[in-house]
Amino acid sequence: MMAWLMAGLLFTPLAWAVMSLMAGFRAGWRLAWLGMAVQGLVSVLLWLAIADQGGFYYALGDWPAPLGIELRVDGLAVTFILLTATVATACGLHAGVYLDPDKPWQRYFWPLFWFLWAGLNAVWLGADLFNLYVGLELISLSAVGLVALGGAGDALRASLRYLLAALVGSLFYLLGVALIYGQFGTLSLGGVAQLAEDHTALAGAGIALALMLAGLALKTALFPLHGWLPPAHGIAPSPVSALLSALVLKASFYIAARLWLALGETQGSYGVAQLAGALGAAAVLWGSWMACLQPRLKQVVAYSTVAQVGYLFLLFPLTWQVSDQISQQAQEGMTLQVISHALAKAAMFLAAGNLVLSTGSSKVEDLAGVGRFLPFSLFSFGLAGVSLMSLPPSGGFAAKWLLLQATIGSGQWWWALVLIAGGLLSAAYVFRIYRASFQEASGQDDFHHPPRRLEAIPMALALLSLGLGLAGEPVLAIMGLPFEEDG
Amino acid sequence: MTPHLLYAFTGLLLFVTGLFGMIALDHLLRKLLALNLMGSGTFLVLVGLAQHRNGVDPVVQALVLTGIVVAIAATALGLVLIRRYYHLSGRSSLEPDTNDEAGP
Amino acid sequence: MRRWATPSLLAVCFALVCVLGLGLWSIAFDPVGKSLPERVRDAMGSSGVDHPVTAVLLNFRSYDTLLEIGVLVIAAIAGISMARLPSLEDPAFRTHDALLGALQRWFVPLMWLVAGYLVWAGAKQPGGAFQAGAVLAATGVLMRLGGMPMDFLQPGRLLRVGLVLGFAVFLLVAFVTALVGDAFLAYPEGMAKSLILLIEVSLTLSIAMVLLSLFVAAPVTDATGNQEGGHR
Amino acid sequence: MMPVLPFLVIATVGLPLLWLLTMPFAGRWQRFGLPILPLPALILALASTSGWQWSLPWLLMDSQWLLDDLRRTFLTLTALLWSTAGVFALGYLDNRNLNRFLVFWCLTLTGNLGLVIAGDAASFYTFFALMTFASYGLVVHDGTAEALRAGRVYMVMAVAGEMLLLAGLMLAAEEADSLLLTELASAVATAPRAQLIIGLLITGFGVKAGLPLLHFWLPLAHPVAPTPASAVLSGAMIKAGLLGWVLTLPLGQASPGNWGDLMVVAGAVASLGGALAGICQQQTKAVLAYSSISQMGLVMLLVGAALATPDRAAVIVPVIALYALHHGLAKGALFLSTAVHPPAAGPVRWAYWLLLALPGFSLAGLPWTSGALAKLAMKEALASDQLTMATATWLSPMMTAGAVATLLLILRFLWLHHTQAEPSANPRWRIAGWLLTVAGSGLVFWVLPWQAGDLVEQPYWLPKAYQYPALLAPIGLALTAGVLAALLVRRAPAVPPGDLLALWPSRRPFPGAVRVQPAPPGENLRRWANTVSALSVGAETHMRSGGLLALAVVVLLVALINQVS
Amino acid sequence: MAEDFWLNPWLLVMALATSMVAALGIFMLPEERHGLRTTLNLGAAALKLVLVIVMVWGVFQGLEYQLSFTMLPGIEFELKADSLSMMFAGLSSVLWLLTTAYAVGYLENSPNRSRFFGFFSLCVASTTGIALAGNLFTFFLFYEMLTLSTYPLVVHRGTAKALKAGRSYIIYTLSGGAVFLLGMAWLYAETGTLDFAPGGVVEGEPTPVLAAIFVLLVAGLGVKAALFPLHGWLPQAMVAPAPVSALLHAVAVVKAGAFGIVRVISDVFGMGFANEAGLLLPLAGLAAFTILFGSVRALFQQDLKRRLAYSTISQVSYIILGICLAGPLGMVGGLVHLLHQGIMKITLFFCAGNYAETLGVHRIDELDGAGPRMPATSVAFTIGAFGMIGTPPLAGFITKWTLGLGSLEAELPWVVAVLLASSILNAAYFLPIVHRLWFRARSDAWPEEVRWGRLETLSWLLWPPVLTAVAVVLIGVFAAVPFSPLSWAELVVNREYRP
Repeated sequence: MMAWLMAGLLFTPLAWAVMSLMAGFRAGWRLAWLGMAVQGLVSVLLWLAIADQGGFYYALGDWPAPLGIELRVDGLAVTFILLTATVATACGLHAGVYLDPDKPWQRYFWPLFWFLWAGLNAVWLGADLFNLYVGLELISLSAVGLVALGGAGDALRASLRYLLAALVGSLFYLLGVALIYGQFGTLSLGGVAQLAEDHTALAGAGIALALMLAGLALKTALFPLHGWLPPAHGIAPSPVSALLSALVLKASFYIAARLWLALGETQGSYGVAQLAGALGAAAVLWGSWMACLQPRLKQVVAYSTVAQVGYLFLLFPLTWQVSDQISQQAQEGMTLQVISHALAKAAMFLAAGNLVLSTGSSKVEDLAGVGRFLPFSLFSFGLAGVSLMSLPPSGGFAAKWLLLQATIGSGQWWWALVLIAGGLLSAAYVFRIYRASFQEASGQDDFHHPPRRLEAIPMALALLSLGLGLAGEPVLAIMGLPFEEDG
Repeated sequence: MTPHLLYAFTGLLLFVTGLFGMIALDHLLRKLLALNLMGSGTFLVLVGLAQHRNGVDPVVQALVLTGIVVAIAATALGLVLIRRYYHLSGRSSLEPDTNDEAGP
Repeated sequence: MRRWATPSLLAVCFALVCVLGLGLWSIAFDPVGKSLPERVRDAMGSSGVDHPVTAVLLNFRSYDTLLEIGVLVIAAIAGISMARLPSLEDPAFRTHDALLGALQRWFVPLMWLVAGYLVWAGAKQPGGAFQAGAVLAATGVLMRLGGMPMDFLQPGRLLRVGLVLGFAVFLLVAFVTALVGDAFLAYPEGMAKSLILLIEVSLTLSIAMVLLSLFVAAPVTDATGNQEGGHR
Repeated sequence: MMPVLPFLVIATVGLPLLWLLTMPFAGRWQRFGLPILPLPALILALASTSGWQWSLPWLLMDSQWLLDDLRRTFLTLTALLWSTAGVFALGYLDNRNLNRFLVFWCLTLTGNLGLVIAGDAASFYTFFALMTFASYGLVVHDGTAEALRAGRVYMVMAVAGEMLLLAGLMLAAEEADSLLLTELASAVATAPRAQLIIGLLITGFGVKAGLPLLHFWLPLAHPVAPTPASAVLSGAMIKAGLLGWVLTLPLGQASPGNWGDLMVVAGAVASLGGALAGICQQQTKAVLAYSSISQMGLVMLLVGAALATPDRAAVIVPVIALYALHHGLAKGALFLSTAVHPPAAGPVRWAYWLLLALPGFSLAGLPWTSGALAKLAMKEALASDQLTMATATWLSPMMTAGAVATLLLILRFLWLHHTQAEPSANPRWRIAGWLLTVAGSGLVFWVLPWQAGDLVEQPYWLPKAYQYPALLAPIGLALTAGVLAALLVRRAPAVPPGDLLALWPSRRPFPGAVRVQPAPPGENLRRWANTVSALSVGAETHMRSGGLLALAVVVLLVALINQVS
Repeated sequence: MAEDFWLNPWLLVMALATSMVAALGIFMLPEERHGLRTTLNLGAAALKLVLVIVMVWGVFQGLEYQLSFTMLPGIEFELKADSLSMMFAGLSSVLWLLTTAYAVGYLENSPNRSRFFGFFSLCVASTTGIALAGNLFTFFLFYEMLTLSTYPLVVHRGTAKALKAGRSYIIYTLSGGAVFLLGMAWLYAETGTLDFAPGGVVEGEPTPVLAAIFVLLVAGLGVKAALFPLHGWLPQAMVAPAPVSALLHAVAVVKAGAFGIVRVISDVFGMGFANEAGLLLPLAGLAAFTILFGSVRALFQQDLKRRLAYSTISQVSYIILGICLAGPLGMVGGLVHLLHQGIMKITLFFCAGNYAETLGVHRIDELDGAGPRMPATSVAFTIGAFGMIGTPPLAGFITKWTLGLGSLEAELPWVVAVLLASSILNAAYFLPIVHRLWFRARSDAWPEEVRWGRLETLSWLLWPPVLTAVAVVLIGVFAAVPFSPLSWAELVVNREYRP
């Protein structure tokens, strides 16, 4: 059973990438339905299986680490896999209607989409440092391809910027991997962690860790390395923006977090932890502030991503040499933040796409009057905003709550202020959109009405992110499952 | 100090040189070359350091092979994008672009 | 402001070199843990090939390779998504140089041969699918520059099949082995060599196709923006 | 309790309210309810035996209504005066804002009747407030500028009074841990804050009762109100304050402080000062209003004495009631008479002036009238040998002086009326109302023999021979003074109604109409915000181009920090 | 069986769901389906009222409804109906019905009704949630939901002024929410529980940390309750349509804050603890200052609704003041004002809305002679105004009396002075209005008069204020009757204070 599930999980996206390359856009979409169904089913079954039996290592080619590549299939990984399935399916469904099927380049959307999915799965499961690098590149290149697909000057510039940043980030990471391999003689994350525990404070390992974290921070668009993100996320078609913001960013962060949890305790330091937290805090403030200044709707959402990603980096100070319970809280908070931000941001981008489609303008100020016309999309936008603002009962709130608890518990109260201020600032930009759309002064009345399905998808995602807080307990319970060390 | 280690240090130097190019140069093609320089430097460090430690190491060699393919793919994609960008906008660098991305 | 940019950048880079160098130095003289090549040597017997690099590439770490080919395919897809059909017919590429024509007639079969040898040699000596594919692609470039009509490079079905052939075969092998055997990409006992060969050959073709198509892809379509909402 | 009693009690306060509800349907017949509305109360006062209590635990905060001798007198006065004034009103009102007048009339009536039978602080205060606020509608009914000003002054002082009163009641209720007025009064005497409470209560009720310095509204409001309203204002409602004093002050108990003496002094000031100001008035009703102040001053002597001498309280309180009854009806009759035009000629004319003067002279203590009885009873009650207070010896001369002042005011009133009133025909209802009131003033005390207690010998209405000088001397004095004044003083000095209030500088007692310009918007803040926005957008652009440099710096930083720490 | 029926905890969910489902249904309905929307809305409101009445009866019998599930490790979502919850829930359900009816009339022929009524119901759902919240966390959940669902109502008109008001509203309330969250998180870290329990859950010695938490919590709630330095949003928010203002001031936002403070003081910290820690007296001082400040500011307002808004600032602090007296009687006074102020203020806002809608009158100096033109409305207004002043026998008097006695009981006689001063100020700004209504003659035409046939205004608009005005009289006159606000407040205090 498990063999089938794993095979299906790894095989489906890649196989669908191949198949849909053979088909046109419309056929690819029909194909995608099946693929998404299969992938969704597999993800759910795997999730249930893990919930039932606990995690395990899956040795590819039957070669166990450190010789071969192992996949680490634990609660956290399958949760993210399920998250990916959810968000990607939503974006795929949205894209199928949203994108213009008559443009010749759109046929390449589906292969890139599936490759992206495959790359994400590879990263969630990866436990081999080099394999993670390849997974990251798979993601980066397909994401760049998606942004550039059929694009004109601006889109190309954005995607070039994105590509360069992603590659530099990957190379930094790879250099770190090289140093790690030189230091520990193995690429398996578990093996490295084991060795690091026995040999604390290795200077070289510390530098390697710094290189890897910095590279990943660039890929995650941590302030001040976020310059590439807003153009790329703002200019891509909405379903692509949704994918990028919701999932792609999280992949590099996920690796960084795993590295930190494995090596940070022994090779990191208080200063590094605080620096990461400080940059995260700066990202929260700066991103939100910039979001308040953006004239374009999707840029607002993109900068909101910069801000939200900042929260994630609070994980670093909150897990460094604190009690297990606090570390646990911080990790849980981080996980919930990843999930809820993924759902909410996808919903937000998709809803923003609908609004843009409807008004025919990407400017915030042109939203005037749309509140009367497109209340449903606006409502989805708002619900997603609730999660970003970390208001209850959203997942964002649950995350913030756990982070707050960890903050207070570890005595680092200054992060609490950031958490609070960030929530308020995000309210500022969300309500800026609302304010614009409630404006009645505008004379514009010609709105294009998007199909119902386009409106339903962001709503579903937004509701999910909102409901996540209510279901936080079971989700966290699976993530916290004891890991079965059999690999 | 084995020759391998020398390779590794050379790689390091190459990497930073590439980084310098990435930052200092404006022309996109040069940036791409600088990127490749960084990649090569990284591969040198990877092989040099590992072989300094293990002697001949097929694992890193294989890794570098994989890395090269990835780098080629990325470079190719970058080239395609740069060509298209140049074709459509007539420009070969990313700067200045304040007016249309960040917005007023 | 601008005046200080380069010197300060240089300073930063210098500092970076120093720091990284220090790290490298400390690593070089204080390695911990066991070394991996020994394990490779131990496992060579059941790898199905004789050359350790190939064994690592296509057996021990074949998942990396699978994904790496995926990356390549992505690049190709992105490339051809920007290609314009008539560019292949661009008369600027047609050459009527007799010397070049003669060279081509000599070189092309030779390079095919070299490519085939590289694939074959990959099992024992340095070489393999990528090298062979590169040579094949170079052949293609030569032919292209020589003005040979290569209609399969039109972004049609044939091209796409060619692009993904190797990847598809690799993936299929991986999947089937997962279903009948122990794990994804775990070659059944005794079939390793033949499967690897199959993969190598098809990969060679696809890699060549990818590189060639990237070379050919001339992104000169008159794109109309996919940017949402225009510029009101 | 009689079986019909609850119905009667409910009708007392309920009938006017019920009447209000018929307003949308009754049309122009509505007004004929005016004389009828107080009748249940009158029946209650005259027919029921004293001493019943009725607990109403569901009402407000556990209410109790009751009727004792004191209240009965007040109830008689109130119901009778309101009824006759109602008759008068039938002949007085025109159709302008009639409905509004009726509404406020009914509400005020309810309050005035209800407060008499209320036995607990909450319902007492409720009715008191109802009366206070509703009578504003009567005061400003005419809508003239003077009426509005009077209304404003009235409202300000009434609200202030209500608050003082509320504070006093609240403190008292807290001390007593009960809302029953009887317990309130006894608790006040022993309370630690007794001084404060007594002060609050005296001033709180004092607003209504015309305590000096709290009286300003009276000469303003009483004249401008429609005449029947003036009558009830000056006759009945002013007594509500008095009743409040009697009910809430610890009259039977020893209480700290010299509040009794203070009351006496205040009474003296009111009595003489009111007269002085009143004589200088140019309007009949203003004169009468000051007369009311003056008269209430006399009553304050009684209250003060009762407060200072607990032993005599049981004797004095019935006298207070008697005096209230006497004054209320007489003053009501006088007020009504201001709007009764003198007949052109003939014997009717003589009868008119006789009937006009009679209540006035009654106020001054003319024998065979209620005034004589009240004066005599008062004299007995305030006999100085019975009192143990500092001002005891001054009381008797004070009373005499008060009587003189009273009659002087009446003379001034008659003089003004004589000069101002033009002979004309009167509506029949008006005549009837007036006559009924005069009759009530002259006759009712005959049939209310229970009030004077043992102070005055039977028959009450007939003074003993030795008492005549005491009664007649002030009258004579006043007449002499009046005649002298008429002869000597060519033009009386004019004091504006509301006397000291004329010194008030502003025309606007309420700041409600003051308009404040909003502060200028934070222009600097806006500019600042714009600058910051522009700067941050610029910074963002630089960050975008220098992102990789930042990366290098970050790596360096991380590595260095890692090594250092 | 019968017992089980009464005790069914799903009643809680149903009470919440009636308005929530109504909101969703209304959002789904097309704009043109006015009749169906009205039916749905009123039906839901009536159903909710019935449910609440059932629960009130159950709680009166001593039952306690409870429902909870775990949301996060250690954090429960808990709904609970105790006597205090039912107080607030009852208020909100009664006034929802009336306000909905009123809004139907008020928004006749105006756009965006679907959105309006949807959020309106959502707002009420949040209020119910706040009432029924069984712990601080659940409270916070609905508290924030309230913030969000009210915003579209405030900016409903979409004018620049409305948007500005909305912005200031959202800045204030969200900041308040954030501060509250901080306090709550700290509280949880400190005590490990967020439950409500009679007598409080905080134990041990008063510490500066606990005091800081208290300050944070109260500051967060004080924004909605419009405590003095945090009141700035309220007067601006009066640009909203009259039913919204009515709901905002009477039931939803302002009351939520006050109710929260009651909860925090009595069920989290415990009145005894808070008092011993010296936390209540400063708060009482602040509330007293707010009372006077609001009243003074109200004096200077010329816009009717603005004056009412400042009046709310003043009046709501009565509730807080009552709780801070730290005695049973004071608490009764505070709690009873929660209901009384709601009913009185909603009457006033209804009437203000009627003047605006029927006569086009917004400013106080335009009101001359409105009494004879709209007698029923003006009577209702007059009753409401006198109630606010605290004239007996109206509802406001009961409050003031109880509060006064409570403050004397707590040996804080200065509070009485504050109460009286506030009453005087109330009189000073309400009586001129009443005077204009009834005693000034109209010389010119109304700004924008609309004729609605036989009645003085549309009957949807007429009946709600009339009913609430009657209620103001009745709950004052019959304050001692069981189930009256006063009796219920006493019940609450008996159960809370002497558990």
